[in-house]
Amino acid sequence: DIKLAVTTSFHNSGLSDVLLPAIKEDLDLTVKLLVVGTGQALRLGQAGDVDAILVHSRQAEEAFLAAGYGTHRREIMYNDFVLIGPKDDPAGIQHAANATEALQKIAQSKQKFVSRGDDSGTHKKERALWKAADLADVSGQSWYRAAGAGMGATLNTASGMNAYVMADRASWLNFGNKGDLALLFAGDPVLFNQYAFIPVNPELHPHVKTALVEKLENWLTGAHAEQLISSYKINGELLFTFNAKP
Amino acid sequence: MKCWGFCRMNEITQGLYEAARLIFSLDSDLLEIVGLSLRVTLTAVVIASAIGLPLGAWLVINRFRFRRATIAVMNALMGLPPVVVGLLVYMLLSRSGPFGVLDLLFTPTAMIIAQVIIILPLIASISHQTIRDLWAEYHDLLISLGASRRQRIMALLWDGRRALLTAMLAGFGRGIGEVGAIMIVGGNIDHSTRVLTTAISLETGKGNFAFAMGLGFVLIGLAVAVNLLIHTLSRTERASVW
Amino acid sequence: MKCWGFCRMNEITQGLYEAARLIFSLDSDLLEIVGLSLRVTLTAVVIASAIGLPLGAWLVINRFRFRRATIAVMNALMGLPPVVVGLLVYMLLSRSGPFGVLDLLFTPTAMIIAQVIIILPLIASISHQTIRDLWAEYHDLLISLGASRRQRIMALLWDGRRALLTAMLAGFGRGIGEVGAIMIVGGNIDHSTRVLTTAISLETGKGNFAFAMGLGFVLIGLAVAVNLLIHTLSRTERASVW
Amino acid sequence: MLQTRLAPADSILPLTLTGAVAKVYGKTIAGPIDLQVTGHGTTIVLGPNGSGKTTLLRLMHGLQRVRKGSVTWALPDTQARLRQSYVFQSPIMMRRRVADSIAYPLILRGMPRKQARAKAIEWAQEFGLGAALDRPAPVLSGGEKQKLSLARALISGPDILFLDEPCANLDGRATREIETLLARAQAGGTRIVMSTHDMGQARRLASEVVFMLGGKVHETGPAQDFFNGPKTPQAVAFINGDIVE
Amino acid sequence: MLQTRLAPADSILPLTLTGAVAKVYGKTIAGPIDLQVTGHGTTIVLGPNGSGKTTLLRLMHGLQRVRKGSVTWALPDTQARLRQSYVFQSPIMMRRRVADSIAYPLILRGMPRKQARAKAIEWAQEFGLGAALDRPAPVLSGGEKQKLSLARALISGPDILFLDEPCANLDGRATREIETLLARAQAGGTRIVMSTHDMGQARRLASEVVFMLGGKVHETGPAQDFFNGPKTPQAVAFINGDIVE
Ligand SMILES: Nc1ncnc2c1ncn2[C@@H]1O[C@H](COP(=O)(O)OP(=O)(O)OP(=O)(O)O)[C@@H](O)[C@H]1O
Ligand SMILES: Nc1ncnc2c1ncn2[C@@H]1O[C@H](COP(=O)(O)OP(=O)(O)OP(=O)(O)O)[C@@H](O)[C@H]1O
Ligand SMILES: [Mg+2]
Ligand SMILES: [Mg+2]
Repeated sequence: DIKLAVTTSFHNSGLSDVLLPAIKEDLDLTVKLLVVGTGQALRLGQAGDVDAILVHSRQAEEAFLAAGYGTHRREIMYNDFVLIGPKDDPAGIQHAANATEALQKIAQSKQKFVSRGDDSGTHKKERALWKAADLADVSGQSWYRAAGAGMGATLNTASGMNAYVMADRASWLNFGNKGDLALLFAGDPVLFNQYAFIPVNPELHPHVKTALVEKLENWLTGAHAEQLISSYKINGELLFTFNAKP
Repeated sequence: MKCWGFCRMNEITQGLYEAARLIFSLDSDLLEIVGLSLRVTLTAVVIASAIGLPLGAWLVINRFRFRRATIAVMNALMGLPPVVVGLLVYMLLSRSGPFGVLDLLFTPTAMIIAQVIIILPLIASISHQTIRDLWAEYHDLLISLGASRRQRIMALLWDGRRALLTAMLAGFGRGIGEVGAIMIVGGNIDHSTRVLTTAISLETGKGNFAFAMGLGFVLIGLAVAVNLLIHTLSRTERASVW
Repeated sequence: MKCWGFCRMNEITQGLYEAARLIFSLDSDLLEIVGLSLRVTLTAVVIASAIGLPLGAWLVINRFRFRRATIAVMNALMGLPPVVVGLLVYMLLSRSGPFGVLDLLFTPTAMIIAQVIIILPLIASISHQTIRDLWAEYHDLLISLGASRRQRIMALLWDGRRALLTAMLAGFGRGIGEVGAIMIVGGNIDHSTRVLTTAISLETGKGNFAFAMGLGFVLIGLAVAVNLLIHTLSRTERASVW
Repeated sequence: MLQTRLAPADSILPLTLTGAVAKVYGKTIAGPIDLQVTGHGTTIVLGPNGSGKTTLLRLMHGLQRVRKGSVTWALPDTQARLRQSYVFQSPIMMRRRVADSIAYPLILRGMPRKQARAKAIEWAQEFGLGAALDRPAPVLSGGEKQKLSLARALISGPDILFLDEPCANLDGRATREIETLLARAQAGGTRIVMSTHDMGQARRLASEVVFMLGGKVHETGPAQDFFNGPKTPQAVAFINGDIVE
Repeated sequence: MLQTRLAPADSILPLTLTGAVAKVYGKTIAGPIDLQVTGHGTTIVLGPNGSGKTTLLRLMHGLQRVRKGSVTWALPDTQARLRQSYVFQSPIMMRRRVADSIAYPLILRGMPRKQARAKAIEWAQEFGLGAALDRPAPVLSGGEKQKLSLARALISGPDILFLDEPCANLDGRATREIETLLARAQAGGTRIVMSTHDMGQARRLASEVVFMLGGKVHETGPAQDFFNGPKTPQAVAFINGDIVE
């Protein structure tokens, strides 16, 4: 068996429940999933406590590789981020032209916005978007609430507050406590969310199971994985787009 | 830089350093978080004690049909998982819940409510045990003097006050270190409902282990300070029963 | 379907239904999770009691310079935040930590270690308090009979066994409901280190409140069952001090 | 002089025991007992160790559950409760100071704390505890504890006072003083029921004797008759300090 | 017949008190006391309530800390410890059954549990507790508790036995029986130091008297001399049951 650290958003999508049994069947390999924050996943990899990681935070991933903690980065699939908010959309982001405009509308109307606030991949993306919208200083605003929690907890908070929130599509679709929230904005290409697989460097940690990791990587980028990922739907919606290069 | 299998230990040292830095710089964010932690937990302990201590005493002096079962359930509720309590309080306080109109969700009040629920069984159980021994000693006398139920409870609580402190301190400990419930009902919102434990949890998720440890040491230091203060004030260790 | 401000209540009802469904279908996943929860916490309670009860007694019968401070610190450690304990154990057991070679991280053993650390101060503090009262009663006799330190501790633990049960049950409660530490050192790995609390936490994150509540009710039911069983076996409520 | 009785109006007496039985886990430890305590005077309960003297007193006072038969007062139980006092064989000391311990029955009966304490101090002095007022009651000497118990029992001015070997730990002088105080209480209208192993004391105080044996009332009657002409051979033997079984 | 002494070889006596003082929170409650307990016989400690009898016994036995002066045995303290016994004024009952309570000192001294229990049962019967063997000790009657304390103290065959008013709650017959047992223990070589308020008992048992007053040894000497010709007016008054201050 091997240990794989993944982020909460990936696990919340429910895709792992489809992939893991298939891996077990095809490779006779038990993958032990450690569901943690992005930062924590990287630290687990750095310490050699897991054999590989699957995260979505490009900059952090590259820093991880640059420091020599991983061997290489292999893109597997992407999904996208979406903007969620109250059904009646008081900020009116539904008809925004792009993500930048949507965020500006939220800021102008001073509607409550709940941020992950935990330095995760999603949070980093969100911060980049605010910056792109010339609103880098939102964190001081009273309507901007930094929850400092995982995706699920943040969604629960947003649902409780009836506030705007940015989430990855998979987590949103799998989320059971929607309350009065609805998906209001999606589709801007800047919202794409790339997942990548990084094996831990065996030179630093000789005990990692490099051979098994390689097997897993090949499977994840292979045909069966593509077929499973490309057909994984919730409520008729496709969650992930497979984009691994063979 | 080669890691000799002890680089984690460095993180603990680093944590101690972080703690010292935070304390000596009197970081205003830290003060805010510490203040809220103390406010929430101390309030919860006071409320839970006001209910739990008399409840514990009441269960001692009254014999009724399902007394034994009640006590077992009370003991069992010491095991209430914080996350479940958090969920329950969340549902009750949520806008679509029965108390939604009060708009208490994501406020310190909600956190206090959740902590009271978590601490209460602990305080009630331990005080029940303590008072039971005292009641065995006082039973004949208090009955003989014709003390009413209320007077019996008052006498037991007053004369057992030193021992009951342990119950309250256990409640304080459970509360100050708790994270599952207040995360859900408080939301860990920066400058509003963030307390030490939720901050530690956040930093852990970020992978900032040293900083998380630092906050942890601050929390432990805080708990030690509160305990020392209370022990000193109440002079518990001065005399054995007195 | 309009929500009348009570739809949250429905989630609680639904949770009860889920709990019933889970139990009566004897869901094999559930059994596995419940089994692991019990195994981890009971083992931790046994270990923590084996250390904490004698420690509590030892602190009662010995007078030394920093006794009062030691007791205050022990009381304070009841407030050890689980997340910090989790981190600490993680750092020690991590591959790059001093005990990395043992490869214990993300195993039930690691979870037991973390729980022992969390439960120990609670058990030691409560038993210390209980034994203190008994010692006040026995002091003269045991000194007079020339009992050695070990014999004194044994006598106090044995004759106070009924009351010490509360300490152990409090430890059990704290352990079975704990999530912060075992999440970090156990990793909440399906079919390997997933216990009830981490499962509840997971479902909560997914917003599956009904299912989370269902698991919560199972956990509470479990705690009630354990407590009732122990109370019955030990016949605590039969006689007041006996 | 100390004023004892608070409400010397109607009395809760007579006290009637009809076939009263005390059991512990199904085992009868005393009874069935038929007995009536009326009017004035002092009833002394005699009998060897384990014969049920304490159990009889506790039955009367309502501390021991009546498992068969009945124990009834002239007034309803709730009223009767506050107008009796009991001095235990092994003194029960509350974890309070001496003055507060003696004041406690008055405070229970609604007297303001300050007034109660003042009266308690007066009583403590009368009972020779003047120097120990601020001492924690549990550290008193054996005899001092007995005195505290007596003061605490008498301060509320009970209609009836039960005493279970109250002078067991007292020195000669204290015993005589207590006997004087008891005589005075009796003169003030307090009925006294007391167990003792001190035959001299029994002879000095008794107006009536109840002789217990094996959990039952073996012989009862006026003190004069009992000491001068006991009817049963066991009573004869007991008075002579002989083996009674 | 019961065999008492376990190791009647060399004795831990004499016991010497030199300027021994007992304090509580800085307040002297007894002393300075100079006294020597030697050889055979029975020392009776007399004195009014609160005069320091219990404190003196506790000082000797090592239960009360010696704050000034010294209390020394002929053998090192660790050896002396296991060869003394003490019967408390208010019996301390362990939360165990009667037989187990009496067996406990033997078990502490390393005797196998079964053998200890067998011996304890024999002793319990001798002390009139045969019917109470399986009763929890805390529910015994006052007198039964005293008997248990005595049996527990004597079963280990001590060199010296301290008794603090051991017959206070006993009936006439039990008192006489205990006195017989004490006399037998003394004949077997056990030194006895005992406080009592029963002057008759004092006269019957004493070979030596220590008369306490205000925390100090006021007068001491052979029993004969003390009872027939007390040297101080306070002792005269005490013997006559008068006020002593
Ligand atoms: N811990 C204490 N604090 C204050 N005073 C104490 C303490 N212990 C004992 N005393 C006092 O010391 C005095 C001597 O007590 P001691 O028990 O030796 O008397 P005693 O001669 O045995 O009396 P009695 O015949 O009543 O048993 C008493 O007045 C008692 O109140
Ligand atoms: N809870 C109990 N369980 C079993 N036996 C009991 C219990 N309480 C009392 N007894 C027994 O009942 C008998 C009567 O007890 P009681 O205390 O009335 O005797 P007493 O006449 O007061 O004796 P003493 O003179 O020794 O005080 C005793 O043999 C005692 O052991
Ligand atoms: Mg009695
Ligand atoms: Mg004394």
